[in-house]
Amino acid sequence: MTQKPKLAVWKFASCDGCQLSLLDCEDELLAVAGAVDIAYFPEATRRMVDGPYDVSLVEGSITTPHDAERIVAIRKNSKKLITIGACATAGGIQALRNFRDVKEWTSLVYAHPEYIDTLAHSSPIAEHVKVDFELRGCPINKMQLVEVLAAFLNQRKPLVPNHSVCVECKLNEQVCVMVTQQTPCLGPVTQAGCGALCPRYLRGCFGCFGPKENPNTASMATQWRTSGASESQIFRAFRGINGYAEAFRLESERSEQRLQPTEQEAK
Amino acid sequence: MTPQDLKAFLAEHPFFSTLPAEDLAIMASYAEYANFAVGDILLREGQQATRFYVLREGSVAIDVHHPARGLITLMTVGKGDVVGWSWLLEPYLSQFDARVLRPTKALVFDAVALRASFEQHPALGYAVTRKLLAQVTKRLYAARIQLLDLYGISNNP
Amino acid sequence: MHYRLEASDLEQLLDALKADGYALLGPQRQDNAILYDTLESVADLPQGWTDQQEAGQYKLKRREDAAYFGYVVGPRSWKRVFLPPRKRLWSATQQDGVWSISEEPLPTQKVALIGVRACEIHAIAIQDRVLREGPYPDPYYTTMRAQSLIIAVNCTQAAPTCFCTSMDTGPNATFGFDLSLTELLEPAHCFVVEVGSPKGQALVETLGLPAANDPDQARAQAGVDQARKQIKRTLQRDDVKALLYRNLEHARWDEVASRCLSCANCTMVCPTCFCTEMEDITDLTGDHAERWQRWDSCFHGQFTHVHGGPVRQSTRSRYRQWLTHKLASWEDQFGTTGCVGCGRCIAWCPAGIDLTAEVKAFRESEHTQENNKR
Amino acid sequence: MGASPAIRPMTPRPFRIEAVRPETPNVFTWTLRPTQEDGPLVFQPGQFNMLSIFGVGEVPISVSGDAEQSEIWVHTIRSVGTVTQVMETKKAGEIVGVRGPFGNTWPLQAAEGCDVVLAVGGLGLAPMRPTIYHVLHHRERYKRVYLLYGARTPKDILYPDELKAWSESGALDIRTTVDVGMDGWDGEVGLVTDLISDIRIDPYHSIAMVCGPEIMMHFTAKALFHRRIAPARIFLSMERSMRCGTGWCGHCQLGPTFLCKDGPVYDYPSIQPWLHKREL
Repeated sequence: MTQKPKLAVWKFASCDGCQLSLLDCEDELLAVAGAVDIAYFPEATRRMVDGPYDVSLVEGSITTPHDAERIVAIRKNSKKLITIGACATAGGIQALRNFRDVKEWTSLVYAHPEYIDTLAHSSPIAEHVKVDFELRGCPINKMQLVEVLAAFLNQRKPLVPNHSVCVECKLNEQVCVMVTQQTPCLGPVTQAGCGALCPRYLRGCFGCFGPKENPNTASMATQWRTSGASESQIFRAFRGINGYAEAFRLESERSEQRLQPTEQEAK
Repeated sequence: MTPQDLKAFLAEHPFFSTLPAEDLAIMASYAEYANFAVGDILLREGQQATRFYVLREGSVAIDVHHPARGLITLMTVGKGDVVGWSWLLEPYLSQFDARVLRPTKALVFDAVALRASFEQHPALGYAVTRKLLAQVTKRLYAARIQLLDLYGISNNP
Repeated sequence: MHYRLEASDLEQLLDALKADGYALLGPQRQDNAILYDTLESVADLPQGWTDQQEAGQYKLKRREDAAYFGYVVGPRSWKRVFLPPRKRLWSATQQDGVWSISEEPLPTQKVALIGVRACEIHAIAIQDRVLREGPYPDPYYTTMRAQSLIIAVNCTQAAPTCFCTSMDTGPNATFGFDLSLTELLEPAHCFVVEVGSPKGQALVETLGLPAANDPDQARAQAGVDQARKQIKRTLQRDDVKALLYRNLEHARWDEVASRCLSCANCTMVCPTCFCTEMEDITDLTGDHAERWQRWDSCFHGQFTHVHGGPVRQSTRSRYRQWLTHKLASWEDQFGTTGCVGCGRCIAWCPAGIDLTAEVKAFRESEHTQENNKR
Repeated sequence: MGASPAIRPMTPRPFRIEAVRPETPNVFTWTLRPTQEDGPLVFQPGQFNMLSIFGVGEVPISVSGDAEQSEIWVHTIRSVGTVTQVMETKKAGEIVGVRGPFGNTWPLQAAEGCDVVLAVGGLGLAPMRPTIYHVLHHRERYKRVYLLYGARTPKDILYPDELKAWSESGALDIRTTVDVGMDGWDGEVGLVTDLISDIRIDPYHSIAMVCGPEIMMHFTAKALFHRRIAPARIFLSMERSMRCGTGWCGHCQLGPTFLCKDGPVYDYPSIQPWLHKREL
C-alpha cells in the first residue's frame, strides 16, 4: 500500500461550522481517517505534519492582507484545493461589508480602529487562487464532504449536482411549500445539497447553498412579489449568507433600487 | 512551349478559360512554362512579389516559420490552383513561403509587367482580379473552417 | 356489465386486495396536498377533502360531503412506482483487483394502485412505450408493471388546470385498468364499478358485487359529463407538432425563458417525463462502487454536458427542448404525444408557466403574421 | 442490431484489459477480453459500447475492432474527460465494465456494388475502422473505395501503419490531409472537404459515410452534396451525451431521435434539419 494521501484543513474568516461538519461525520470519520492522513487540522488535532498536502480543505473567506498571502502559500503547498462552505466560495455573511464603507464601520465598532488591518472586501478563495472544487453550503453537508473526498481519492468527479433545491424536494417526494402555502422560498434558484432541509419542515429555502446553475433570480423575485412578499423581504433574502455570490448580489442590488424610492418617501 | 502552345494551354485552364482570345494572348505574352523540383522555393516571405504561378501538376506548400515550432505548412495547393497574389497589391511583398512538395509543372507570369499591362487593359485586370478573388475566397473559407478546429472537439465525457 | 359497490364496503375491496398479496398505494392527505403513498385502510383516504388548483397554486379545501375521491391530481404521479426517483442499478466490489458485480434484485412485491385517474392511465401507457415496449425493456419497470393492479377512479370534477379533454385522455378511464370506480354521492354514497380485466372480474366475484342499475349508471355518466363540462383549459393538438417545429427560433422562447426558473419542477411532477441520470459512487476506499439511476431533467445544464460544456446552455433552449419534446418529437419517437393534460406542470410551476398558453402564443403569433401579410 | 446485451442491459460485464496501445498524444487503444464466458462478441460496424470504470463513471465508445474477431472488443479512446482521463491511467490486466453493443450500423449492404467514400475527421477514423475491415474482407462487393482522412496535425494521425498497409495493398484509395503541416510532413495540408473535389466517383452509384465531429460532418456533407451524391446516400455518425444506450435516459435526444437507440448512424436528410441548430 502506498502512503495515504495527506489532508489539511485550513481556516480563514468563518464560524468554524464547516470544519465541524468533518468532525460531525461520526460514522464516516473512521473511514476518512483510514483513507487519508489528517496532516493538518488544528481544530481536531495538535499533530501537524508539514506539506505538501494532497488535499487541502479551505474554510472561510479572505478578509485581511495577511490571509491573502497565506492562501497563496497554502495553494502552493497543496495538490488539490477544495473550498468548503459559503464563506470560502462566496465571501460568506461577512461579505455584507462589501456593500458598505468598511472604514466607517471600523471607526464605529472599535475604540482603536487604527489597529484594525482589514480589507475592504470579504472575498471568496477563488478570487485569490485556483480552486479545484467548491463545496457549497452554510454549513456544508457532511455527506457531500465525504463524497467529495471519496471522489478525489478515487479520481472521479464529485457527485455534487448543481441543479435546484426543487429537484431535491421532488426526489424526496416533498410537497412544494411555495405552491401550496405561497411560502417565499429560494429553492428554485438555489443549488441543491442540503437535502431540502427547510422545505422538509414546511419552510421556504434560505438559499444557503448559493445560486444554482442558470439561476433566474429576477423571475424568482417577481414571483415572491406576486405572492405578497415585501420588497425588503426580497432584498434580505438575496443579501444573505450568499449575498456576494454574483446572481444573488445582482438581484439584491436590483431589489435595493426598488426599495430606495420607498425609503425616501418614508422620509 | 511556344507562345501558341501557351495560349492554347491557357484557353483550357479553368483559371483563364473564360477570357476572350485577345486577353489570352496578352496573358500568354507574360508567361513562361517551367518545371520545379522538390524543395524549390517559388515565393519567399518578405521578398518582392514579382511572380505569379498557375499550377498544372504537382503540389506546393504554403509555409510559415514559427520561431518555436519550426516550419509549419498552412496549406498545400495543387493542380488548377494559383500561387501568389501579393504582386497585385501594395506593398507587393510575399506574405508566406511557397515550397515545392512534389515535382511541379507551372506557368510562371512576370507579375510586375503583367500589373503594368493591366493599366492599359483594365478589363483584363478586372477579370484576373476576380479570378484571384475567387481563389482568395476559397482559401479564406478554408482558413475559417480550420479555425473551427474541426477534429479537436470530441463529445466523449 | 357494471357493478355497484357501497361506499361502506370500500374497505372490503382493499381487504380483498391485501388478502391477494397486494401492497396498497393510494391517495392520502400529507403536507397540505393529496399524495399517493402506502395505504393501510380506507381511513387513510382523503375523505371530505378536495384540491383547488391554478397556475402555480395548489390548496386543499374541506368538502361539504364525504367523497373519498373528491380531488383531482396531486404533485405525485404513479411513475414513482415504476420508475422510482432513485434506484440502485448494481453494486460492485473489488478484491485483489478483481471486481464482482451484483445486480440489484428485482422487486417481488405486488402493488395495487388505488385511485388512478384516466389521464394517469394514459401516462402509464405512454411510459410503457418508452420503458417496456422499446428494444430494451427496463427490467425494474417491466417487473413492477407486471405485478401491479390498477383501480381507476373516473373524474366527476375537474380542476382549472385540467385539459384532458383536449388530449383525449379523460375524464373517464377507457382502458388500462382492472377495475374502474365512479363515485356517487347521491342518493346513496356508492361506486359504480366497471371491470377491465380478468383480475378485476375475479375481484368483483370475490366481493359478490351486485349489478349496478340503470339510474346508477346514468348518474355515473352524469358525473363524468360534469367533469368534462368543467374543463375550460384547451390545447389544440392536431397541428401542434408542425407548429412547434416551425417556430424553433421564435422570440416567444426568450419571453418564456424570462419567466422560467429552470428549476425542473414541471419535469419532476410530469407523469410521463422519464429522463434519468446515471450516477456512479464509491466509498472512500474505492473498493465498493455503485451505480444509481435518478430522475433527471432537460432543464439541467449537466443534462447535455459534452466536452466543453452543455449543448443547451440557455433556459430558452431547455424550455424549448421540454415543450417540443413533450408535444412534438415525442410523436416521432413513440407515436404518441407526451402530454396527457393532467395540468401538474401548470399547477406546480412556481412561476405559473402554462404550456397551453405557450402553445396558444405561438399559434396566435402565426395568425398575426398571416393577417399582417394580407 | 448486433448481439443483444445481457437481460439486464444496465449491468456492465467485467472485461480485462488485455493490451493498451498508445496511438497519438491522449489517444490509446484497448483490447478487452471477457473475464467470464460470455458467448461471441458480435457487433455491426458503427455500434458502440458503454465502458465503465467502476465507481468513476461510464462513457460511450465506438467499437473500432474487426467484427470478424468475436472474442475481444477493441476500443480507441481519447482522454478528454474525467472518465477517459482515468481510463488513460489503466494498465493491462485491470478490469473494466462493458455494456453493449448499442446503436445501429453503417449502410454496408446498401453500399454493395457502389463506389464508397469514407470521409473521416480526427478520431472519427476509430468508429470507421470496423467498416474498413469489413470492406477489406469483402472487397469484391464494392467498386472504388476512398478513405478521405483529415487530422489536425501529422502527429494526430491515427493508425499510421495500418493506413500505409491498406494503401499499399491497393484495396483502398487513401487520401490524408492535415490542418497544419509540421515535423517534416510532406503530404496535403488543407481541409478534408478539399479531398472530395479530387476523387473519381459515379455519384449516382456512390455511398458516402462520414464520421467526425459534428461541424466536420456538416461541411463534409455539403462538399459531398456538391459532388452530386444524393443526400439520401450520405450517412453520418452522430455524437451526444449518451448515458444509457437503451433510450431510457433521454440525454442524447436530437430533435425527434435518440442517438443511442435510433442512431448513431443517420442518412443526411433525416438528420439534416437538426444539424447545426443552436442549442438544440
